[in-house]
Amino acid sequence: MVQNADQADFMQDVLPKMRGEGIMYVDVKGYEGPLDLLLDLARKQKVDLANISVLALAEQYLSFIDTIRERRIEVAADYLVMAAWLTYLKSRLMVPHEDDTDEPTGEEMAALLQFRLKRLEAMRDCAAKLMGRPQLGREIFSRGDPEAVVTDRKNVWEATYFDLLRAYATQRERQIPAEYAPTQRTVWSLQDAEDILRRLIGEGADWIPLHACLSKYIDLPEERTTALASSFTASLEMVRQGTLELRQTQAFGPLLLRRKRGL
Amino acid sequence: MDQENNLAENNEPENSEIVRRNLRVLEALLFAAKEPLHLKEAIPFLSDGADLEHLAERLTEKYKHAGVNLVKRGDAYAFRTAQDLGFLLRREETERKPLSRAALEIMAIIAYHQPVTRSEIEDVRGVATSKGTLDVLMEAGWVRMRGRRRSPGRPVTYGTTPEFLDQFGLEAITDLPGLNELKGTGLLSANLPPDFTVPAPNDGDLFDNEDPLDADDDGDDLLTELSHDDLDEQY
Amino acid sequence: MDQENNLAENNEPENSEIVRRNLRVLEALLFAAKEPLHLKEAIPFLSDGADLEHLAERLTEKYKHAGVNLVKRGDAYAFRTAQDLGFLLRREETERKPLSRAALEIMAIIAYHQPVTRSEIEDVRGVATSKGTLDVLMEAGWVRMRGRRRSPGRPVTYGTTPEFLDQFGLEAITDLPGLNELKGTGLLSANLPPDFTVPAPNDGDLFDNEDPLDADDDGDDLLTELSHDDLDEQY
Repeated sequence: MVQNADQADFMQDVLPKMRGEGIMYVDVKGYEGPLDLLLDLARKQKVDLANISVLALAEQYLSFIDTIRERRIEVAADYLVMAAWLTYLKSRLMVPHEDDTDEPTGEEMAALLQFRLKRLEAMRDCAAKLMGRPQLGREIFSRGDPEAVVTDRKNVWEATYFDLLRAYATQRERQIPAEYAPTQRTVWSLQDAEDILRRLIGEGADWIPLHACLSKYIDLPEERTTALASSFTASLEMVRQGTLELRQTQAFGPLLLRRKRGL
Repeated sequence: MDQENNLAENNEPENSEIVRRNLRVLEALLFAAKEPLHLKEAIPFLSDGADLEHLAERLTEKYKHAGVNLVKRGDAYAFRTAQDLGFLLRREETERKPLSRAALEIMAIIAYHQPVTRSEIEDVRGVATSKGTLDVLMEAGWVRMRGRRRSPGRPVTYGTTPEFLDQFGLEAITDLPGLNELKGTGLLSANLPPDFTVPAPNDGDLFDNEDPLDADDDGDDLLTELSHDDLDEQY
Repeated sequence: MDQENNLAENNEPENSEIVRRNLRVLEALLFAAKEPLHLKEAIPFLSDGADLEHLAERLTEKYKHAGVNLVKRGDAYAFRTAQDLGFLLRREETERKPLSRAALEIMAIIAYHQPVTRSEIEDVRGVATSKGTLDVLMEAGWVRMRGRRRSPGRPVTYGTTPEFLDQFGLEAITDLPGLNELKGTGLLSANLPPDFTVPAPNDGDLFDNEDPLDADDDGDDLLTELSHDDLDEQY
């Protein structure tokens, strides 16, 4: 394993953070994935990324992964995938290139890795340049007390002439004191009705229509209903007692009554 | 400009690099400030011994004819849109809304019974009248305060406006239908007590028992601070 | 200045009452606002056929050496304190949490590579991008979802916002620092070898291979219910 001094320092930097009981993952604090780790390793070579030794870089990465695995630290899958890829890259770089395969050559693979490292580094530089610019709210300021646009809401009220008149009429009517006098109704009690019926049919033996015999007792038309209802009920009671006979010859026809014969 | 300023100017020519820089800094501070800026707040940003008042005067002068002016608010300064351009910051939105039932009822009563006081409106309606509803009607331009009744508490009398006639297509307030017409259209039922009347509306001159409103009378109750019991005792 | 402007000037002398009023109106509108103003928003307040660009140029010139400058931000203009006073006025940000390293990187990648999908961002960084980090950037108002790429899975494309330009003091996205050098190196292309056409960041209209987002598209992956294996099989 190639381990230069820089990398040894680097291990010293990183590993203490990773020590601990049992297993832990290396999505190492401070490292944003395998590419980030590679970039950091590459920087330790202290050369321009264009002139970097990809082979050396791959070996450094692999030895780093091996070291932490020896310490029983489980490595996150991303890092292992990269390790596998770098192992393959190493083999391609060391084995002479065969023309007839479709596989990328080791040099192409190395160039791709370099490209990705350069691109990541470039983006980091860009981020730094952006953040280094004078920023709004830090060095450059907008109007501190902007003058807001005031919206005057104007209501246009709508009402029709009819609405107006109806509103007037309805509420005036609402305020008319309602004169409520409960109508005093004469109610014939059943006993009254029975007494009256007895007197009506008297001793006669002829059929008498019920409404006809009532009419002479009833002065007010409003009383007719209650008189009829009470006397009808009374008549049924008298039939039950066996003192009266009832007869109706057709539906809605006059109700006829007479004293029960033989009494 | 007082002597001190003149002195300062003599020492520091009007357009020296330092004065110009001070002006720019003050300009930026005033612009970025969240509220009017007290000049002394600018001191840490300006050259030592900068003449604050003089700088403010120069900036005020600079913006005098611009779309924004530097104005003094108490002891502090702020940029504000020039007064004649205030309309730029105002938008008008009109919204059509049907008048509420309460508002319609109150307006109808005012129309028929004018000049009418708030408590008389309440007598007819049987419920309290919110000031807000009257305000809506006045805002709509249909109802106005006519005067004050010459009676205890001197209550405001309300009446309708010429805009009211316009809105409802009336030539004169007397065109409002009377009792028989209301009955005729079925708006009032036929079975009304014999003493039921509909007044003849009048939106003209003040009545004998009305006083004109003072120019500064905003229609508030004059005796709001007195309870009703107090009123009863007093009169 | 182009011919049209010259014509306009001939018709309307530089300092005519009308032009001066237009300048004041635009000045007031720009000054009152906190956010950059699109010139067309001023049209209702200017004279008919006012030459917006020319007015903006005149105002820019007027404030060139002042403590506040008129700056262009994309399609809009805003007054901002002069950049050279920044070191003096510098305030440490208190409201905004500093962005994480990951967020910074992602923001830069989006800015320089836009329109860019999440998996392209991941390709550059070599590590998965948490939705949370993108959310932070969108919440800050600097990054937006632009559309969906017309490719398998229809991934969301990300880009920067007008607020991004304002935040970092850029007139246009093409003013990103170091952009020209990057273009030369081919590092803005997604893949090696660099294409012959050097891509340039674009924060404007959708590309041919981008579809607009539906109004209710919340940017979720369309195929989240499928595992990656499924995807591999499918495509």
